[in-house]
Parts: sequence; structure tokens; C-alpha cells
Amino acid sequence: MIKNNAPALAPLIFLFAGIIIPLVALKLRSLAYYVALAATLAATIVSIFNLFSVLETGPIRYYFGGWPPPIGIEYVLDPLSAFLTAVINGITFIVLIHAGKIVEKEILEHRRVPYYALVMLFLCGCNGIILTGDFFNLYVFLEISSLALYGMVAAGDKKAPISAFRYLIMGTVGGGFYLLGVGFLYFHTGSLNMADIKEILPVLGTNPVVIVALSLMILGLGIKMALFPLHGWLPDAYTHAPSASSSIMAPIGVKIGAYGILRILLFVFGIKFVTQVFPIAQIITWLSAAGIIYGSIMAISQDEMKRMLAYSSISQIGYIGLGIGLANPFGIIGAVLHILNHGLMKACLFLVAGNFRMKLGHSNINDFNDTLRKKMPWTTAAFAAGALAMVGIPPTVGFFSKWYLVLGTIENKSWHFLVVILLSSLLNAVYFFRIIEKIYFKSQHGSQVNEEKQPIKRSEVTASMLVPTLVLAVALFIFGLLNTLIVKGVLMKALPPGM
Amino acid sequence: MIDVFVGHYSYWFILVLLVIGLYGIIFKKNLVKKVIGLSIFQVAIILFYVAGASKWTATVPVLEHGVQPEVTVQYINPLPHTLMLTAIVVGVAISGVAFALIIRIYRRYRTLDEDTLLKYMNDDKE
Amino acid sequence: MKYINAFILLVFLSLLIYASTGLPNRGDIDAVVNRDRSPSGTQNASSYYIRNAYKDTHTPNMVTAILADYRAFDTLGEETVILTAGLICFLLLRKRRKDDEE
Amino acid sequence: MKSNADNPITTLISSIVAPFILLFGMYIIVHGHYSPGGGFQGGAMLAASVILLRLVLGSEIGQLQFKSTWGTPLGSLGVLIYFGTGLAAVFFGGTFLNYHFLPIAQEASMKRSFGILFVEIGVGLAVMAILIAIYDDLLGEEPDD
Repeated sequence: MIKNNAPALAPLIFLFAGIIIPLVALKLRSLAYYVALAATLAATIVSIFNLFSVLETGPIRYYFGGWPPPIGIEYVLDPLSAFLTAVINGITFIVLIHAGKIVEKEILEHRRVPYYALVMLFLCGCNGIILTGDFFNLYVFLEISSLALYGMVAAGDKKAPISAFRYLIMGTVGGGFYLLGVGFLYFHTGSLNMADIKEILPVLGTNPVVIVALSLMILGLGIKMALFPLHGWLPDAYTHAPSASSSIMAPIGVKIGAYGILRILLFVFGIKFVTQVFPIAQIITWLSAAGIIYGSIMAISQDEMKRMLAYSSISQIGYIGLGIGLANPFGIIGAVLHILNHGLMKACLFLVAGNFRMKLGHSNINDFNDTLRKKMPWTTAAFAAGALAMVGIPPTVGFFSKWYLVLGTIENKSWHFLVVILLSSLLNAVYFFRIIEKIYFKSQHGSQVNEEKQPIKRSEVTASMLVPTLVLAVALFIFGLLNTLIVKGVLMKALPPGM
Repeated sequence: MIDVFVGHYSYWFILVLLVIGLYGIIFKKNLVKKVIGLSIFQVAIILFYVAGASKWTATVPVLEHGVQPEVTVQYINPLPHTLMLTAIVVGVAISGVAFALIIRIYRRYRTLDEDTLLKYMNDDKE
Repeated sequence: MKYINAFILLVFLSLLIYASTGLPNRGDIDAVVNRDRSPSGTQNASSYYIRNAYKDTHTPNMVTAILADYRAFDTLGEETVILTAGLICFLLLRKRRKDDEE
Repeated sequence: MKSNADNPITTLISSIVAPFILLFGMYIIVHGHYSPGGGFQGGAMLAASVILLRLVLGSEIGQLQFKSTWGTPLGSLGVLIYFGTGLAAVFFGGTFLNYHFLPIAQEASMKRSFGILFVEIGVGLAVMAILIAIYDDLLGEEPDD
């Protein structure tokens, strides 16, 4: 019974948790957190199990209500979607362990119950988007996840409602564009199923309707993904959201849009269409390259750590877009690997920012100094690991996804993008070593002479926050060393057909 | 030419409505007006689907006397209507959330003017 | 900036109108959407619903049959959306319960 | 919100009309099989009848019909009915939401018909409860933080 329904199990578990949390919490509010944690653990186990079973048996298609695809809705569990659900659920599980304490600090008690329910519904939306094989179902789950995300952002500090409102306006317009694109496509092809449309499109030939439909869908998902000129909502939303929200949404939130674009461009419309008939892939590549440079430069000038990480996210999303737009095997492997790697790196760094906020009450870069190193040795070590990975120092994960992207640009002979990748690594180094210098290398100023006399007490965060941070920091190295295993075992099988 | 016009003019009006909604979102400075623009935008998309579902010869998709038809021209395409029922609910949910956010913003800043709010966002260093 | 935005909107509108002329005429009963078979030979969903909805679900209203049976998972998603909206309003605006203040 | 209870016309008319709106909402939900209607439309009507009373009699007296604290739990319950119908199909051996496996009727088409009915009731309950909850939250007084 469970085995038959395994493909749909992960989103359903999250949905069940999201429904049950408001009911359970009528009795005991503190249960909400443990229900959320248990659901995430269960979904992680299910999705890892799914990944292995897909690698063994090949793609599994799951029909809701027993109706075959053009009539009903189907879930498609192929290596790509199985891999991404496993990544998302795994990272979120680790982040949620960390979230327990910081939510207690930042969110009022009576608000925690709907907050955890929203987290669950957000994850349900993410899993649904990744697994679905139906365009309209994707829209519904896109709206679930973004709506939950607006709420998660708005629970933050004083300015959070304004940033959430701007995010809501942009996100809804994005969703509307996507829906309009689906409408054009539906009235042209008469189907909503991805696999079905893939068969129909070559028969109908090129038409302005198809081109506009594709552009509208990419535009809509591009807003959700924060592709370069459409990124306006991201920095404010990340900065003012509660630490728990930003450490959940930064690793996985925007990746969903990237995955949608990857799925639509290369699996539905096909490589030939998007590179030769209507070269939208090149447009995405150029925009991503601009986003990489823009995000890195803006990150250098930020004083607040979370804001800096937000701009760095824009530049890292650029890498994913670049890999998708290159539309060759190395580019796609690089992009998908970067979804995993960036998830780990950003989760680690945002957890570090959360730890700083927990203990110092702020995360202003200008106020960091070497007392931090003595106060919170483990957290700063995790930060150093994350920074090394972001810059792309070899044994860490950051190096390997960039390596595949570089191979991809070489294969396409697009040297300008190679320059962009190398330049942005340099810029990454600038803004991360700025903090590392403050924490590790700066000698003490005169004003701190008094403190030298009395040794600085160590005040590290509690174990439930420290362990997830360290686990992620160690994972940065482990997944870096295991990268050939992932690429050979999973990603080679996840390439779109015809590569 | 006249054929294209007669076949498509309703789409054109709907697309103009869509752009009016976008105009409201981009140009209006009051947050409530932005939400109104957003609603117009969503309604335009709903109308687009409903317009596409029509057939000249057909009636509403409810079977008469429970007799399954031989030909499909008798009833309009029910699928877009179903999809739009879902989209309407999504629109309602989004309006509800938008107004909740607006109330939160108004309680704190006592204004709904976007320029003033942006000034608060950039100035005040918490 | 104002004029640039207005210009972009107009360009966008004209692109959409140009694309919409590629759509089948409104109400055309021979359009791809209304055929029995899709161009690649698979079953077309909408004509399947019209022909078989009553046979399958004993429900004369096809929209209800699609909403709650053929595409029931979309509707579950829709319910989830409105539950999410309710939870967000709860999160943002609900006062604390009286017994909390002790 | 201020009470308008001193206005006899609105009080009288709305307290006569509200039960009929409620009844008509229920009719719309269960008659969705045969005529335009269904869970969402009916749920919106149920919510409208409750909100009408709140508008006219004030939120204090409005609590008698529907307590504000019921909103979110009842909404969750409605979605849970929907989810549970789908899950029951899984327990009886089908895929999620496959009403064909529910042990509620003999004929296959009747099984699906009943499945649709359960689902619509869940939808109606959820929509009613959550629309009222959103209304209550939007009109609530200022929180202290």
C-alpha cells in the first residue's frame, strides 16, 4: 500500500501535517513543532527511499484518482524530481531542528502554531511543484508555496509586512503570467499534461502562440526564481523575515522556480526549440550572467549579514540559470548540482546568521570583531567553512558545481561566461574574506583593552542549534568529496531526453 | 481580415483589461489601489480562459435529462471553467492575505502611500 | 521612468494581441481544443469529459465531475490555498487568547 | 466594530433572511451534482449568512452563531474531510482520491458520485469557516505588539 503510493507520499505527508497542526495545537501548542519535525523526517525518509527505487526501476508515474494522464493529474517521479525532493526535504529537516529555539525567540507564542503550519504547507507546495506532471497543478502548488512564503516573511520584524507585500504583488503577477502562458498553451494544444504537450508541440509546428506562451511561463517562473531583472523582492524579503524563515526559504525557495524553468525548457519544449527555433535559452544565460555580476557587486557593499547573503543568493541563482541556459549536459549537471550545493551552503550560512542573532541580537558586519571567535568558536568555524565553499575552494562543494559549469561554457565555446564565473568567484572572495578578516585576523583595537584583562567568556548557542550548523558545515566537505558519486549515480540519469 | 477580427476581438479586450490591471499595479501609489489592480489582472486571466472555452453551438456543461451526448458540440468545454474555479479561489485567498498585510502596515505606519513607506524602509535603521 | 514603464506596457500589450491572433477563433468547434483526438493521437481531455462524465461519475454537471473527481487533486490544492490564507490572517492579525496573558 | 442593533429594519430583515441564505447555501453544496454550484459557491453563501448577521448585529452577538475561535480549526477539519476521503481510497487499495475503491455503494459510478459529495461537503465547510475567520481577523482590534 505504501509502496504503491510512494511517489505522492512526500507532499501528502506535509499536507497532512499542515492540516493537523492547527487541530493538534488546540490541546497543546508546543506539539506543533514536534509534528512539523516528525513530518519532515518522514518525508525525508520517503523521498530518499523513492530516489533509490527510481534509480533501480526507472521513472514511475502516479495517477491521482486512477485517471490516466490527459484526463487526470499525474505525478512523475524521475531521477531529477526524486533527487530534488530528497535534497529539499533533507536540508529542511536539518534547518528545522535548528529552527526550534530561534522561533521561540523571534515569534510570539500564539503565532507559532500557524507559523509551523505554514512551513509545512510551503514544503507541500515545493514537493508538489517538483513532482507534478501537469501544468495547471504546478500553478496551484506554486501558489500554495508562495502564499505560505508571504506569510512566513511577514512574521518577521517591523518592516517585514512591507517587504512581504511587495513580494506578494510581484509573486502574484508572476503566478498570473504563468497562468496566462498555460492558457495560451492549452488553447493551442488542447492539453495540460507535460508529457502530452511534449508530443503535440512538434506536430503543430512553430506559432507565435507557442513562443508567447513559453515566454510568459518563463517570465512568471523567473519572478518566483528572482532571475536578474526580476529580483526586486528578494533582498528585503530575506533581510526582514524571521531567521527561521530565511534559513528555510534561502536554500530551497527560489530553487523551485529554477526547477520549473529547467523542466519546461528542456523536458517539455526540448533543446532544439529553445536554442534554435526561439533562442530563449541564450536570453536566460545572458540575464543570469548579468545577475551573477550584479549580485556579487551589491553583496560587497552591504553591512548586514543577512542582506549580504540575500544579494549573494541572487548571484548564486545566476549560476543555476546559467547552467540551464547553456543547455548542454555539463551545464545542466552543474545547475542541478548547484541546487544541492547552494542549498547546503546557504543553509549553513543562514544558520550561522541565526546563531549570531540569537546570541548577539544583531548580525551587522561592522560590529563583528575577533571576540566573536572566542565567544562562538564553532559557529565561526562553520561560517569559515561556508565562506570557503561559496568562494569555491577545491575540497568543498562550491568548487565542483562551478567546475561543471566551467566545463559547460567551454563546451559551448562561450568564453565570456567563463570570464563571468571566474570574476564572480573573485568577488565572492572579496565579500566573504572581509568578514573572515574581521573575525579571525584583526588585532584588537585600543578601545577593547579593558576586555583583554578579563578573559572573554565562551557563550556558544545550545546544542540543538549548534549541531545542525556543524552538520551542514561538515556536509559541505563530504558532498564535495562525494560529488562524482552523485554525478555518475544520479545526475547522469537525470539529463533530459536527447542528450 | 474581418474573420480574424470577429474571431479574436474578445481576446483583445481581455488583454487590454490585463494591461489595465498591470498599469494599476505599476503606477498607482496607494497600496489598496495596487491590490485592486491585482484583482483586475487576475479577473482578466479568468475571462481569457472562459472566453476560450466557448463554442458557437453549445450551452452550459450540465447534461440535460442525464443523457450522454453523441457529439461534443452540444456542450461547451468544461475544463477551463473548472480550472478557473480554482483560480478564483486562489485570487480570493491572495486578496485576503494582501488586505491582512495592508492592515498590519497601516497600524504601524499610519499611511498607505508607497513612497512614504519606501522612505521608512530605507531610512530607519531599526 | 514613467514613460518607459508605459512604453513597456504598450509593447507588452501589442505582443500579446499579436500572439492571440494565432489562437483559434473564439467559439470555433473545429479547434484543436475541441477535437476528439489531439494532434499526436492521444485522447483529448475535454471531449472525453463531455462524453463520459455521466457514465463515470453519475453526475450531470460536468464541471463538478471534473472539479471533484477527474482533477480532484487540483481542488485539494485549492483548499490548501484557502487554508493557507486563513492561517496567514491568523498569524498576522489574531490577538492572543485571554488565558495567555497570565 | 460598532453594533447597529438599534436599527430595527436591518435587524429584522437580516435575521429573517439569514437562515434562508444558510439553507440555500447547503442546497447549493449538495445540489452541485445537478446544477451549477458546489462546495466553493455554497461555502461562500454559508459564510455570507454568518457575516451578514455580524455586520448587522455586531461582532458580539455574532459570536452566538459562530465563534471566532472556531474558524481555523473548522477550516482544517474541512480540508481534513477532503484529505480523509482521498486517504480512505488509499487504505482500501487504490491511488489517492480514487473513489472507485471506497466501500460506499454497489455501482462504480455511484461510488464516484458519493465521493464527490463528501469532497464537496469538505470544501464547503472549509470555505465557510475560513472566509469567516478572515473576516474576523481583518476586523479584529489592534493587537498590543
